[in-house]
Amino acid sequence: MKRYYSVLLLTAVIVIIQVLTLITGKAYLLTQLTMSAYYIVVAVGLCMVMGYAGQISLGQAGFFAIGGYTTAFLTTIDFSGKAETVLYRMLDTLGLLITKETLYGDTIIHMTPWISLLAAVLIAAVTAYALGIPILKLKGHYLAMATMGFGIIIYRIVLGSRIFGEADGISNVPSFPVFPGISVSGDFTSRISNYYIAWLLVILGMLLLINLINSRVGRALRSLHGSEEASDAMGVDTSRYKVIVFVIGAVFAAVAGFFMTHYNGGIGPSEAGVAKSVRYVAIVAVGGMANLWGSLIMGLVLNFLSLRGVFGHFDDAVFGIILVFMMMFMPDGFIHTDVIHDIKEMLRPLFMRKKKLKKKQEVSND
Amino acid sequence: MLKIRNLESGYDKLKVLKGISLHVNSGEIVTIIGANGAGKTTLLNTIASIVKAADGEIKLNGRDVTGISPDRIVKNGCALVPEGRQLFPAMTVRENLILGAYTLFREKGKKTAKENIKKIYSMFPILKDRGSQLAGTLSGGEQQMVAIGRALMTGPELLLMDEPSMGLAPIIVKNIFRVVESLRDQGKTILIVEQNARAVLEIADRGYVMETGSLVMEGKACELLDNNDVKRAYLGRDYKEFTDK
Amino acid sequence: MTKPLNTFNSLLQIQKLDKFFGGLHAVNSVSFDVKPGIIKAVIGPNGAGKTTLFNMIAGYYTPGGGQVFFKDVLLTGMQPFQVAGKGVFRTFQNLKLSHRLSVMDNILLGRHTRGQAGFLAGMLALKKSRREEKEAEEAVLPILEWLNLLDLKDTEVGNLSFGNQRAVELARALVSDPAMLLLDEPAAGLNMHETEELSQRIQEIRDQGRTILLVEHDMSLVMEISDEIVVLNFGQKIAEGKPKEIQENEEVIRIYLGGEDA
Amino acid sequence: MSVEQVLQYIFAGITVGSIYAFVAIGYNIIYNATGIINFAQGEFVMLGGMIAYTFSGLMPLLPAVVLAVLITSAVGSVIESVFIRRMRKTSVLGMIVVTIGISILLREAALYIWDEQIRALRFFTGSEISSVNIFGARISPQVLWILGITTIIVAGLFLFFKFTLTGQAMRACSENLRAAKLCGIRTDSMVNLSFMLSAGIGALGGCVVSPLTQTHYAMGTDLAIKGFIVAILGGLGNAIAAVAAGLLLGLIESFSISILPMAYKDVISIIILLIILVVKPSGIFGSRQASSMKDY
Amino acid sequence: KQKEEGTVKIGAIFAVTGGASFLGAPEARTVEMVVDEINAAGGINGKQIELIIKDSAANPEKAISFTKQLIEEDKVVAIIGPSTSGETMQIKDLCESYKVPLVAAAAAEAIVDPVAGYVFKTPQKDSYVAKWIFKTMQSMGIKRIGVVAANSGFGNAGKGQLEKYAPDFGIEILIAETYDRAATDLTALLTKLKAQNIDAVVNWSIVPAQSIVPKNMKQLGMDIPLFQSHGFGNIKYVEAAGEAAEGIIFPAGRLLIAEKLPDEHPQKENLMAYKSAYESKFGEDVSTFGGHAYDAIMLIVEAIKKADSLERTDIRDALESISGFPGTGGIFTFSPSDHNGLGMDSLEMLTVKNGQFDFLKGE
Ligand SMILES: Nc1ncnc2c1ncn2[C@@H]1O[C@H](COP(=O)(O)OP(=O)(O)OP(=O)(O)O)[C@@H](O)[C@H]1O
Ligand SMILES: Nc1ncnc2c1ncn2[C@@H]1O[C@H](COP(=O)(O)OP(=O)(O)OP(=O)(O)O)[C@@H](O)[C@H]1O
Ligand SMILES: [Mg+2]
Ligand SMILES: [Mg+2]
Repeated sequence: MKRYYSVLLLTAVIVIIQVLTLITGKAYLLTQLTMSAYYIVVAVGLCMVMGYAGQISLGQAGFFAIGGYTTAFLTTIDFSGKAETVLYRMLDTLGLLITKETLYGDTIIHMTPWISLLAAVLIAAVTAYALGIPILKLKGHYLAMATMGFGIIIYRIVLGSRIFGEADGISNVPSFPVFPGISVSGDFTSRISNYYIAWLLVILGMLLLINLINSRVGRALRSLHGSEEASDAMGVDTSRYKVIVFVIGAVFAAVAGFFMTHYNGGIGPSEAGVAKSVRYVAIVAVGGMANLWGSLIMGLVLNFLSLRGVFGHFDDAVFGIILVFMMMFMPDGFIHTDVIHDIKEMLRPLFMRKKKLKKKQEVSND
Repeated sequence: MLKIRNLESGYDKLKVLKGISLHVNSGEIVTIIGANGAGKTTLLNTIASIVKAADGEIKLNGRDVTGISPDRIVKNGCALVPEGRQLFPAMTVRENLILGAYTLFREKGKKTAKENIKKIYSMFPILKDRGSQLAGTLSGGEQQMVAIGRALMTGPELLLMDEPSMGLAPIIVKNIFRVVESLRDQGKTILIVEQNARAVLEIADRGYVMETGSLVMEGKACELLDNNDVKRAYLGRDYKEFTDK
Repeated sequence: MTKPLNTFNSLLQIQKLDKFFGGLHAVNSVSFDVKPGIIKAVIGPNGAGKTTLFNMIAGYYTPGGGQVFFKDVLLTGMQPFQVAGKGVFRTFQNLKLSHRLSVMDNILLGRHTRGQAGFLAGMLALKKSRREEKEAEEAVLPILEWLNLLDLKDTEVGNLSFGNQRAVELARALVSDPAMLLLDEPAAGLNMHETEELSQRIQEIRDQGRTILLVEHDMSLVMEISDEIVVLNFGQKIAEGKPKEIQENEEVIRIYLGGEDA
Repeated sequence: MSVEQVLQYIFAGITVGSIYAFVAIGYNIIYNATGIINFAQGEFVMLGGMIAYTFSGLMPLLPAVVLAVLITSAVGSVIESVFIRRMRKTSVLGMIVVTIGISILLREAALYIWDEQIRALRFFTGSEISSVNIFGARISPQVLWILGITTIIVAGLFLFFKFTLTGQAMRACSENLRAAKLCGIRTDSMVNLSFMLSAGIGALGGCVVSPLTQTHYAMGTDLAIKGFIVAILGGLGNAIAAVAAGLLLGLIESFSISILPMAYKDVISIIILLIILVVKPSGIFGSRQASSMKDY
Repeated sequence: KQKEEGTVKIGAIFAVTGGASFLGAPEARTVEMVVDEINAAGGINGKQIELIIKDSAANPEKAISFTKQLIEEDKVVAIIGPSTSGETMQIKDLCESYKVPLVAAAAAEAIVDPVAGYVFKTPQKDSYVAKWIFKTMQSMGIKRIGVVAANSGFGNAGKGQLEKYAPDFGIEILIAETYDRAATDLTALLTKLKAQNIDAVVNWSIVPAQSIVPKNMKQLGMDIPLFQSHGFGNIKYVEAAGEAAEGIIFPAGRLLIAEKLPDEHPQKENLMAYKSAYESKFGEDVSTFGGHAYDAIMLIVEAIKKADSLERTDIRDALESISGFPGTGGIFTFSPSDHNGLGMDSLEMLTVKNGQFDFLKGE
């Protein structure tokens, strides 16, 4: 049970923040908090891959893009005027089509995002699996290169294909009705519900990962990080485990991409770029590598500030500074449990000196 | 040759050496024995300046060398055969040895270094055959020989050896102890840490016993061999009992 | 702990194993059997091919020829984890531990093959997964105690001394209740006192009914505890027999043991 | 395709290929000394071009280039002693992250020093419109400069790492820093030297390619990625192989353009890379044995 | 608080850094400069302008976040930008549903087609540029051409327009290719073009390729004419291409040749004012991109003045009724069906002569 306390705390904090923003009239902050939550989902998934299983992935944005672009592409196909096609009739009888009126008075018919959610998860999982089997045999720089290569391929395909909108990306992505009456969309009126949807996703993800880490499989993964040969010798099917973790990370990213795309109503190639993948890696690294909570908190802080444009023209520069600074001075991350110990250690000389002084005084008094 | 006073050192939060004082005279073989985790490796590493000394003083040939960089320790004629061998795994045996002679090359030129390599090869003939094999693919014992050879290539006056017999066949162990003795006969000084306490005490002049970061006993090697405490804690039985019969 | 059934005439059969590294014939048509419930030692000069032999048994190297059977099942061609799944566990000459993990976690890893809970069960914290965890922890404690590691169980392994790391490795190999242990130089780096302790322990392990294949250079250990010895030289088996016989074998003395203070 | 065209594609491939090779050589030098892949390598190329451009307004080309190389070397040295030296204990992953961070910082610094405009150094010989005719195919004289300088550098490095003690000592540092110290090698200065060398070579590359490709504050990222691909393709740690791999990649790209839309050029080259990585992770020219000894 | 009531809040989203900084940086500088000038001169109807610039670095997701922030949090009356078409398309619906006037500095036609009530744009339509190029080709007797374009929103849109209108002018596109916008060497691509029997090349991109294409063409000995898009509108690019820039033909707004316009031209005064102010303030040459931002802010200011209200709907209505407003891109006349407001005559065909821009018709 103890391991869930922190999740309960997180839930409480989420609710408190929402209430506070409402009271202070700053509900608009929820927009960026919602967007950050989706990026956090990518980060914690990557944290599992990198921090726990020790496999670097510089291609995580590629999976995010797979999720986002799959749904953007599928849900922006307009079926109006295509009532004769087999696909239309099939979808229609299954009740999977949604009719919507655009801002400009046109009527469009598109398929429900539930289909594209399924597609996004499947495509991401299958891609990760097929890619993971060969490339996860690689290590270190080689693996970094291979995953980055995958990311670049996705980026290039998105950028070079007309169906994905080339450099413009895809806009006008419809909202995603999750529950009756509640849908994922960037609409002003559904801001609060979207905030909760996003963070629910984070909590769900955290629960799954925390459980995983504390299980038999989780330990095998952690030890794999230390010594693959040893894990092998203890009967861990290391190659299979690595691939599965990679798939989990990919699915997390794709789901996040899916939700973010509906929330934003569109997606552009910048979401697939190497720079984004680097950011995810950076967040995990700065969060302390094998530290889900670190990834969560750093993901929240950095994305929230960045999305609000707090760093201005220095967005990248600030990121660079944080990266370098953290890796140099706190390679175990900001939220490492030893921080408290370190602070104590730092303060100790102060007390010591006082004690010594006292002793000296006592001596001189004698 | 080597004089240590009140040495303290350790890692981050852990203090391992708690005030060590010892000395090694020129031309002596001195050994340190002690249980696992007593801090023997830490001591040798601190002398070689791989681990930074927190307090105390190390003097080499009367010169204070506390806290100077490891390369200058080597230049001052002190070389370490590290625990766990620490080779350059993706370089050939020959390259490993040549790098051992790095300072020699720099100071005395190619010729001395070449001669040294020959000496090493005659000491461990198998290395000559393996000369162009990558060091990482050698068997454990072969690697240990390279490690010793590489340290000798620096042409040290004082040789620090950390468990040189670890993982070696008995015949090689004997050979190595013989090498150690002959090195002393050539005028070198040796400080050696060994688990094979009986064997090392047989060739050593003096010995120290280390327990959890402090030296608890000091004496002539033969005295230690006869000491009951030492016998019980470190000597055990010797396999000679088996071969003798 | 349950005893493995001793119904096999020989537990492990090694048949004509070969291994080449480039031009080097590191293991040259080596065959021998290991009977269940004994300690068998493999000795030989440095570079004789002992570790290579282990690596072939445990699935790390694919043999250039020959086969290994365990309980009449062919091991050759299996991945290391599959070999472990069959109940053959090993330790390493140069320790292989997860330095950032605690002693407890490292040792629990040894129980891996005993569990079934997979990713899904783990992520959803199904009852099966939690029960297995609990069982594993309970099973590990006696072994920790036996190896005097109880106090260190939450320490990061990287901070242990070499000797303690060896103990952790042994514990890790033991907790899965293996039928067979391959120990590669377990006494390297231990002093004589500790070596004696180790020899006690290895014998106790054998007395629990496990079979042990051992590579070791410490003759006091080997001669004392092994039931049978195989000697390798330049990749070839040159002798096999009881310790007594081996000690008296002149060739072994010449190439390995060394004569009397020659 | 006519012979003339084939030749023209070959020249095009060689041109881009040698640019990639320049970056990859820089990677290899630092890799050889530290085992680190320095993702800021592309920024050294950018700095070289920018600094040389700035000075070329004040003085003839040669001293401007020399100054650019020296200043960039100094930057490399500072980066090593301020950042990298304090980091050495961490993992491959940590190093990747830090050098990416440094590359971001260098890029941003360049943006604030030189703004976002593109700049081009003067042609070393001839001008924008001169071209040399070789069997009917044409090539800019600057490409000949690039090739010449690449050749000289590669030859120099080969001799350096293979035959000089300093070169070997540098390699030793990457394999086992502690052991290198025990051999009496001043590891700090070796590592520092490697950063200076690779920054300087990167800067020189930045100068020779600038007349053709132009220099822009953000050019480093793409170069870094391509250079990384080439370094791995050739087998990490091997400068000559890097040049061969660079030319190979350049040629693959150039001929792929002749058949397929250029938009997918990177997709093709990366798929080839992935295949090579999976089939032979040590790179086309790398020794499998050596790479298995490295702890990745 | 008091001061806030007396100010006019205008938001701006530009790609000041990142891949499209060639656009965003001069745009941001221009808008800042203009706002300072207006404020120094007493503001709009006595109210000071409070300008909030956000740097999106050409990321659509940031543009979306910033748009919401500017609208809900900063409560701006209008937004200028973004710099790229992709970003603009992603926030078009957002501005429309929030009813906030957006004057974009990006080129794509889709921004104003279909017309969204609140969305305007200042750059000339790509189709005009394409048509100008083809018209000129017709007069030069060019029939078969090759098209290369950068793989950016700008390049893709341009390529689309060229492909769409070529048949109307009887011109055949034998080959059309896109390249990476950061490409550093294009000889391989141009070799592919050279193998075709073409009379001219059109390159549609922004830097750095605009200078690389002419250089590489010369290097390959291709002596056919090179046409570029209006993206070539910065003398810096001519400098970067050096001697290879001579003779490049491209359509552009009149900003680049403001000095050479006759004094009575209605745009001349504004053009010269902007140009001299910008060049003296920042020590660099103006570009047409900065001009688009200049037009955007000036149009909004004009609309606010005209509406004499800070209500977003009033400002929109005023914008839509602007007519005959001389900007740097041309003379703007908006209508409910035309939110670009510029005609074919907003462009001139230019060429490079002796390292300077000049009218093409002068030859
Ligand atoms: N790198 C390190 N970081 C932290 N603690 C360490 C490190 N290396 C060793 N220690 C600790 O320092 C103590 C002394 O270790 P050291 O290796 O010096 O012992 P030793 O006497 O050489 O033992 P052994 O015989 O096992 O080699 C041990 O408690 C060990 O856990
Ligand atoms: N991966 C490899 N590549 C090339 N040669 C190898 C490789 N592994 C081992 N060898 C060689 O094979 C021979 C046998 O090595 P092995 O490690 O099996 O010896 P060993 O009997 O375990 O010796 P030790 O007792 O010293 O550990 C040695 O000569 C070694 O150099
Ligand atoms: Mg030790
Ligand atoms: Mg061995």
